[in-house]
Amino acid sequence: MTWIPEAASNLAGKVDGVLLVITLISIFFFVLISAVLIYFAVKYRRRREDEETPYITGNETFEIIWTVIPSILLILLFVYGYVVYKDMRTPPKDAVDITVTGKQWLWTFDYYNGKKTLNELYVKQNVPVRMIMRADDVLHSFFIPQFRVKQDILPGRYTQLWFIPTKVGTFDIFCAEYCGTGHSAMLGKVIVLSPEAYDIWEKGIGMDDGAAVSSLPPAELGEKIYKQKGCNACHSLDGSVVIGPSFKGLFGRTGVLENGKSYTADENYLIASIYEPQEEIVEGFQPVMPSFKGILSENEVDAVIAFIKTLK
Amino acid sequence: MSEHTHSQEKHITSYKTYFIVWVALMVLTFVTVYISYLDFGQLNIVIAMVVASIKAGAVALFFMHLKFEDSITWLFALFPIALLFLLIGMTILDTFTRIFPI
Amino acid sequence: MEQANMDHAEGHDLHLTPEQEYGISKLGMWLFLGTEIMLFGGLFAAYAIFRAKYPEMFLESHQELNREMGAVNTCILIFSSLTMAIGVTAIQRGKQMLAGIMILVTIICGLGFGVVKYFEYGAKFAHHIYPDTNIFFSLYFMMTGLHMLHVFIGLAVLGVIMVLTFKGKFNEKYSTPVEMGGLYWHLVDLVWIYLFPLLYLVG
Amino acid sequence: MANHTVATNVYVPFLEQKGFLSWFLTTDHKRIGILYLISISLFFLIAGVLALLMRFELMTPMSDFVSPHTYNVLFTLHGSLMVFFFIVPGLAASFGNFLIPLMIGAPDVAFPKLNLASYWIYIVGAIITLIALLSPADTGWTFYTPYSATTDTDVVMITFGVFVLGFSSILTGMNFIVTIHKMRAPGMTWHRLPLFIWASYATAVLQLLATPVVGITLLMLIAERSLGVGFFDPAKGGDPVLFQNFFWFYSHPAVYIMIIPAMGVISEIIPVFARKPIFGYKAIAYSSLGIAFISFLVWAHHMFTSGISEVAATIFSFLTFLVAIPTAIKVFNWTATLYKGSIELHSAMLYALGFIFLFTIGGLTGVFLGALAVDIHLHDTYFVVAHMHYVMIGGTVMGFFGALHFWYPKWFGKMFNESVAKLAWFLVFVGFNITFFPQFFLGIQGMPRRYATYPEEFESLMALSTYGSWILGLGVLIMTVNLIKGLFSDEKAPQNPYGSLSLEWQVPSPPPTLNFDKIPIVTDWTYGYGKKKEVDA
Repeated sequence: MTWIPEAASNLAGKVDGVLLVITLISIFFFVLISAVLIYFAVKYRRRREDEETPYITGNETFEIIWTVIPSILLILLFVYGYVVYKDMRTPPKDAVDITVTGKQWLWTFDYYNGKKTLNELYVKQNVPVRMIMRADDVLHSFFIPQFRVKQDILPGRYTQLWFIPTKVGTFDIFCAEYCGTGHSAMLGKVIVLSPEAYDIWEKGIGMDDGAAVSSLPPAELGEKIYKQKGCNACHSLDGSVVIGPSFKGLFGRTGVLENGKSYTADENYLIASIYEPQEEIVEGFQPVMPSFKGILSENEVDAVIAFIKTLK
Repeated sequence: MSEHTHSQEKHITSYKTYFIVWVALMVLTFVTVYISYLDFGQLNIVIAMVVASIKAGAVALFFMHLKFEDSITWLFALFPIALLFLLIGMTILDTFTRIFPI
Repeated sequence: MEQANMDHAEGHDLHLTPEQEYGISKLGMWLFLGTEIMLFGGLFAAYAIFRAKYPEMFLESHQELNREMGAVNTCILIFSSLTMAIGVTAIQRGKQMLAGIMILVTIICGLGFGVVKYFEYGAKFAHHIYPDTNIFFSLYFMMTGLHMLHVFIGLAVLGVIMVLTFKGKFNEKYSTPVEMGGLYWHLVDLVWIYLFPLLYLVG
Repeated sequence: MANHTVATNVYVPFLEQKGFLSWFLTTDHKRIGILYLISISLFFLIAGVLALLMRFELMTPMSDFVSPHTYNVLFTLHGSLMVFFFIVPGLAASFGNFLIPLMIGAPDVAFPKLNLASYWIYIVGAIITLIALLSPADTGWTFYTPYSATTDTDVVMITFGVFVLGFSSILTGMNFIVTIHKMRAPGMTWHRLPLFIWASYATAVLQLLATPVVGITLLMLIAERSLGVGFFDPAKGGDPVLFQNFFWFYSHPAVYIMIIPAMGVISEIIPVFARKPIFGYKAIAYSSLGIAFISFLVWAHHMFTSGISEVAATIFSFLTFLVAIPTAIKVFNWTATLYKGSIELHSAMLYALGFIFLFTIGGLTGVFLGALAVDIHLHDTYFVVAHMHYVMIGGTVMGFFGALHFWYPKWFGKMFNESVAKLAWFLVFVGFNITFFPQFFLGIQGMPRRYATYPEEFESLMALSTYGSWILGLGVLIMTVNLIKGLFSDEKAPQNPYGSLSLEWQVPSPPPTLNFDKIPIVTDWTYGYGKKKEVDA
């Protein structure tokens, strides 16, 4: 682990430049003060009770020096920080737009090409992206450490950020603004694809729908989806109640709904709960789950159900 | 107890001064209500605030005897108002210079 | 020992002269008024922002308010400030009866202000206007409500001061509580001087 | 420094009188100081235990000790109790109450009864907040809307508790300002005042003028939840960021309400144990006022990523850098005071030196967060957590512990075990650094704060931090036991064990009920240590 995460966007290097300069200046002053402090504490330690000390009340030259030099340094740091900030806040004209919606506790991405993904953001290497962001409920914050970008997203208003991903790979998206019980599970991935791979993805062959994945047994595919699409933020596998009912022993369970009716968790009920989650809420839970219509294909829903069936 | 105590000679304001201030306040109240029926566009709020500030100034200076207070009282009377302007000014600046107009 | 404890129980007697107590109380009062300005300040700041954001809503909503009632209340409050100021000068000149009566008139005016406000709020509720109707009325109810709370606190304070004045506790040598009560009451007036045009006149 | 008249009356220590009422209806500033000291220490210990529970949960990536919701409640309570019940009233109310009248040569504060009322308002606020624990809030101590307006937990009660508490803070601030203006002993001019008084004055101004803004903000939040108004609700035309503007307009100055008194304590301890006049008295004195003033101008640096405008962010970033200047001046001056001194490493002095060391780290990492570009990356990560704790624990709490050890003999007339105190200091210092220094790296790595669970790559540093918290906890425990044990020791403290020139050391330990038999007449400043040359005098 290096002291700073990998620099995977055009902005990262610039931010690291400022960070490095401030770090060096800070280390210099810290070492200076600590060294002087320790040196004085040792050299001038009290040896006898009746030691005589000089009456020094100040020294204007020194005081002016150590007021002016830090002031100049601080102003320079401000300017450096501002110049990079300006860059970070000014998207280029040719950036492609991706709309981000944050909701307790998942991310949805709507692409300029009409695609829609959940918790996984696909971007093309070396192509500038502008994220237009909005929240559905409370504050969230879109944060990719490797890109050095972060922006709070708010209900009722749009905010933006931009970056050029420079490295192919998969990086974490964190929610950095506290948003409630599932805050720490509101994780996403940004997947930077090479231009060729991106074209394949864009043509509609989602990576997960590709031959390699769809050849997985349904239950394994379901487990993969469970983690990727954020089901794990609310549904545990060990019987503990997080936000929604646990998946453990869910299949075939019977119980009472908020509206007083009873239910049996069979295939039909589970499909309906994924596509129309607000319709039938199990007693004691909040209607907070979003619809996965258009996000999960029928095959994928089948896979998730197959996965749930394995959890006795 | 302290070096400040010697100069506590109170200033007593006369009834006459109060009446004059009161008449002025009533006139200004009438003026501000009257003007509110006319339409000066954006100027309305400016006029209303100027009139209100004159009234508030009169109350503070004469009814509250601020005119006769020492500098430390003036400081603590004016500093909160400056802070209030700071709060209003900077929140407005923020609200109306955001990228996406609301 | 017992003697010393008695001294202490008497309230850690500071042995202040009336002049010293006056200077201390007055500075304290002004500091407290500064706090009050900042307390209302948050609402004034919210008002400024939302008015700039939604000028039409403010214009439309403020017409629901009763300008005449507001003006009447302004006059009542300004008059009460006058009587309070006269009361202060009266006690400074040692005229206890006049001072007491003036404080009484002030209290009556304050009650009158409350009665008018009661009818105003009643009329709003009758028109189904509540604090959650829109932001203008949220501000209206919160600002006037907080102001009203200050009026009530002022009335309670002045009530005590009036009783003590009639009892002859204050005179030209010692009138500090009357003056402090007066300062507080003028602040209530001061806030209203801004609330009235902001809410009733220019919306 | 003072022509202190020899006692003519019988000496009655202020602790002499016993009984319930003598404490609960006392208007003696020293006793009220003790009441505050006990109350804030209790809250410090409670909130500290909550912190240990959180760190325990964070030892592993999964939520295996408490559920995510419980974790959120824990950090909300830890933050609220520490901030509003310990550190804001903390030094200002406990040591401020005890020391201000003694240091300026007054029999008491200007409004003794109001002082008592302030304390009871504090207790009422605390009780309301404890009632709120029946359904503890999970909003974080910042109560950000819209989450705080929509969560099922009891936000109204806890914010109302804090609202009530605010009045205690306001009245205390007012009381101290008037006291410092009007109650100084003859000859105690502004430029002879101990620097703790300057610090208390600056703090009091902040308490007086910043607190009402958070009061009205919390009131607006309460109205939002109970009356359905929509100041902060976008669906009703409100603006959630406005809440943050209002909240930080108070809470940034509040940071200085917390730290400035500690700076004052350090300015008292260092000259005494170095036997040197404080270096650059006026610079330190006026930098307290300067910090207080600038602190009103920098609030939005907590909001660079919150969706405020870029113009506002730029202005606030610039102003933020300005606040570093008076802070740097203080650090340099404290260090320079040691030059050619006769330094005794008493436990109080160790805390003071620890303060300079840790606060320097806290201050310098503040520069990272003030710089716009870097803040974008570091905001809302563990870097902020570490920075804030370096300022709050490394600064304020070190100052608080230093003050406890320094004025302990004066306050209680007893001595604690100095060797144990040094051991406790060592554990606190080491434990603190092990706990929080790794968090800087966690933050730079991108670990967001307020996470109940976290990705596995952070596990080793998180575990290290947890081990450190145990050492820190042990250190605080030993210190507490040592100080409490000292109260029951037979060792009587001398009047002036360290040879201080400040007025409070010129009266017996513990001070008599009315402080001074006769109001002293001050003839020199507080820091006349060392051998004067003719020119300087």
